[in-house]
Amino acid sequence: MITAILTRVGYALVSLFVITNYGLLLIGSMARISAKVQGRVGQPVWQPYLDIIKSTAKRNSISHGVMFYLGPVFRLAGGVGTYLFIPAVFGSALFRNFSDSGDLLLVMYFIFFGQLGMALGASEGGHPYSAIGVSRGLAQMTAFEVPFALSVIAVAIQYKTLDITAIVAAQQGGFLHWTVATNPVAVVAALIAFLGMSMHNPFSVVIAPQEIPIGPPTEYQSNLLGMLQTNRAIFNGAKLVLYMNLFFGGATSLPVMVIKTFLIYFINVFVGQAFPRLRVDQSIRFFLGAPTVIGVAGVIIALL
Amino acid sequence: MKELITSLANRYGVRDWKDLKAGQAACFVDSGRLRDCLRWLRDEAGYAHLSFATAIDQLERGVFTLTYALRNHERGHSLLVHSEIDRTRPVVDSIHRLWAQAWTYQREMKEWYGIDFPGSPRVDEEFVLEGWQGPPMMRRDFDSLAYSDATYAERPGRASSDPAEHMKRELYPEEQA
Amino acid sequence: MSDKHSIPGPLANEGLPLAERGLFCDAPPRQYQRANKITEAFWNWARAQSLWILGFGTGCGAIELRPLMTSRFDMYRYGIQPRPTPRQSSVFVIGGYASVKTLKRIVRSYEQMMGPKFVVALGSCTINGGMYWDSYNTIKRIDQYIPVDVYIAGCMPRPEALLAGFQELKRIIRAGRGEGQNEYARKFEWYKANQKQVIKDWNMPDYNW
Amino acid sequence: MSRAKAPYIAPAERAAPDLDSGKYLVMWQGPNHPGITGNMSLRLVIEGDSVVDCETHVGYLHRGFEKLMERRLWMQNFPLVCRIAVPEPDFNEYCYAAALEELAGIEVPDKAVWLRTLSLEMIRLASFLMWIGGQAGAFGHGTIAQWSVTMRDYVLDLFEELTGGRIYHMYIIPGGVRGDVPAGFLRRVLETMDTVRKNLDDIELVMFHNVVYKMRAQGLGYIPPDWVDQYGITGPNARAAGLPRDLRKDLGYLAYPRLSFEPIVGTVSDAFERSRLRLLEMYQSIDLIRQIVDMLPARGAFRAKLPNPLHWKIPAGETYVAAECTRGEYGFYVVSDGGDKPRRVAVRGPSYTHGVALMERLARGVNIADVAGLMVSLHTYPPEIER
Repeated sequence: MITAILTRVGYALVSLFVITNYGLLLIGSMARISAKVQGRVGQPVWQPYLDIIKSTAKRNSISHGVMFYLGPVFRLAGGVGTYLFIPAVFGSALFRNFSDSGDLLLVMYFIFFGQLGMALGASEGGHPYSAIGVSRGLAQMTAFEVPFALSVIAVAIQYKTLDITAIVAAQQGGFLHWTVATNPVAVVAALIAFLGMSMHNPFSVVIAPQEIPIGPPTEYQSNLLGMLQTNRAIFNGAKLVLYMNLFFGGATSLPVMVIKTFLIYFINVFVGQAFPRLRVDQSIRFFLGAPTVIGVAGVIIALL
Repeated sequence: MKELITSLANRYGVRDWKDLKAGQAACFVDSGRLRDCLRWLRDEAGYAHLSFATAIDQLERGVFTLTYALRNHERGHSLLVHSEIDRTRPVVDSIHRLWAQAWTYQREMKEWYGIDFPGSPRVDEEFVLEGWQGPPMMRRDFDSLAYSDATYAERPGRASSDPAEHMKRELYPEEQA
Repeated sequence: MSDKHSIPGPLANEGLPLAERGLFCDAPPRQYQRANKITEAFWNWARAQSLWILGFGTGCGAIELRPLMTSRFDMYRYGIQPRPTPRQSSVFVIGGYASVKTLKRIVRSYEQMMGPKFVVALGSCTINGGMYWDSYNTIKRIDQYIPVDVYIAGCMPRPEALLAGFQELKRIIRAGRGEGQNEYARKFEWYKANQKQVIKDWNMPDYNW
Repeated sequence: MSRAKAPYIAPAERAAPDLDSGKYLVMWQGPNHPGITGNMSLRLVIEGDSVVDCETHVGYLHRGFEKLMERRLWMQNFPLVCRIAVPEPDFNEYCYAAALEELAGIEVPDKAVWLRTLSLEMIRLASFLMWIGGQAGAFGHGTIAQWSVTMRDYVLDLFEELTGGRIYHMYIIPGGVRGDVPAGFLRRVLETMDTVRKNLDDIELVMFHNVVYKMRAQGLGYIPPDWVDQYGITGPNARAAGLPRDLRKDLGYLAYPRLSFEPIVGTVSDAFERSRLRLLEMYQSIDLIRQIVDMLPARGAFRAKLPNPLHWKIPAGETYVAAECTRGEYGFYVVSDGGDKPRRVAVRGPSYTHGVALMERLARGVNIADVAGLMVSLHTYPPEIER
């Protein structure tokens, strides 16, 4: 029993380590791809590692109270929690994490948990930009949650389960079994929500440097910033894996996962480079408009 | 143009009309009638655009010369309206109600020359300086170099030779003799 | 401040109104010990490879930062990128002459940056006043007010010169000589006196953490 | 867009918010802020997400040019003037040189006139290219900024070849220009213009047909036509409101009367229209540069003989020389008392009116996210506000 538990924990840690590195490299390579669009060479792929080491190596840091510390901790907990309850690779003992306990609802809870924790911590920073960023972030989050939740409901109805492993299992056996083939409408809604979730343009007003530099993390520095950067990698990885599992048939091996998540993330970068950003009221109006309608259509299709 | 000169002279005692170049003229008006004159120029004569307003310190004569540059876009003509005020009692009528940007020029003149424009918005606020304690620095009796030398630390080793002297030495040696 | 070491006498914060003095920290900066040799070398390497510039265009030198950031010169290649908040940036680029009004913000932003922090000063006017040697509103040498690691001469320095300057800064950091923060703490009173001599209306805390 | 059809007119009176009521937040935008042009700051009083009151604070770049110029010889001022407006130094040089020539009665050779026109048009293009990057960047579109600033760099390369300097050219000196065109320079100008033009087509496609950009910029910062005289608005900001005021046409200075172009006029002066107009002006600049290259005289003197600058005394007099820079009317008012130093040099920068009085008015009622975009859409450069 003990050995089994320890093995599971060990596997999960390995899996977490892999996804962290993958996330960091993904961020690095996407920065490089954006640079290519802009006609630049771009930063080295390993630049995110250097940034994190640099942030951690800062000699002093300031605090604004206990909540200020807890913000990044909550954020990291949200990212790790999201990842740990999703099977990264279907059918792999090493990368299944704790997916057999917990379901889609728990994962969704973790996605939003991090945001809320960050909101509490950042508001404690006392900087007006942080507070404005937080309020914008939460407002935008509630907005993109609607199409995302609708598409998740559609998936749940379609496969009649909330268990992610079961959802992945139901999509096995070729491209035509993937949700993207069986219910493309719901996937479209989910992908639009994904743009908002990953805060790329045009939904990047929360962290927009030109307007409120740079939103919630304005006051975060040193090791706290390092923690946020690490979480960004994990959280990105977790969201990508979740999307892959729900809509793109999951992955049966690590290379397949890498390819699929890379392509999903690429949509973000592709859109992000081609658009300016919307104001927060505009993005809320956007999410509650067409994507919500598409999401509802997805649910209806799933019901039929 | 003739009518304009005569009506300005008759109405506001405008004198010293001088054509500076094609499309530009200068004239002089007493400071007491300045605002009315500018209003008339704006409303009746078509000089609706205020290019800038500034002051010139005539230290030797003890006056400030105010200059308001107006432009008539229809006629393609600009007019520099001058006025003089006493250097010891520099107070002029504010024109912030005539042009919506005029208060910034007045604020600048207040800070740079110490000319007061009663009623002009935020005229007593600092404009470009902060914590300035010296006299208004655009007055000609304020010595910028002396202030700078007294206030700001200098890097040793900088030879501050006067460029004019340097040029004289290097470029025009024949004039040394 | 989060450190628990002994702190020299509290600052007076005389520029602040009495009611606001309690809102600000009265601890002066302190010097930081270096880690052991190998760790410090590794950290310095990482610090040199990830230079985050504070996005504060203090003077006309800022105009050459735009080409530097964009695709012609692309400083991201060297791990240099702009950062909008002083809390997260490690390099302060003084873009040329500093008027007294800007110097106040420079001091404040510099003190808010987390150490180790480095200062790159551009242009002749930061070195000795340059073109504005007789101006009543610009300081003549920036290193009287904050410690400077690298000067880049020129009016204005070209982007290539900036890149060379950043490479020099990297060498300095890797060699462990980028100790501006400790320098500032060590000579804090001297710097403060210089600053207060120039900034006549000192209405901010003596040390902005 | 409903906002474009019934534009929002900012209230004339300043609100007097009760800051102690807890309803408002005072927020400084700048000077340490990436969303501000140059080094200046806005003190915003915000309620919720919209600006109730805005105060522009300038002076961070004040070097006291006008004082320094009174301390220097006429000729010594020449390297100083170009530093007044950093992205567009040539207009300072031209206005100063032209004022001196007028006062001293110096004839400028024809070739110098053409070269001056070339240099002014090229810097207009460069400055607009930098601006469009800033405008796109203020709305979060970094890609455009990356492209356009690079294009500006290619134009700066031309300047480097012509004048030896990238940013400060010190090319237009009193009496003419400092040097002739290098061999093969005109061919390279045309090649660069082709490159820039191609890139502008891309920018137009990505930026001006972009629905998000339209959503952000349309209806933002509307300037009614009757404000133009009231606020002293000039340049593209005024032309976008429908007034065909272009000093290149109106004053007919340099070689502009011999070039064929028409002022570009818009309809509704909001941020979108202004940016579209500036894009068209960039095309116009490219066209003008091509015309100039065609008509540039091959031979001739490029500089008139000047008196010894050490003893150069300019007869007493005054003049106001204006030119149409990218932002509007740029002028030098030069007064001489007959000595070897100016009595007074006053610089009229268009940003002065746009960036302070107009900005404060337009910012009222604007969403805080739009303040940066609004600021950029007025095209202000702080160094020429405070000098």
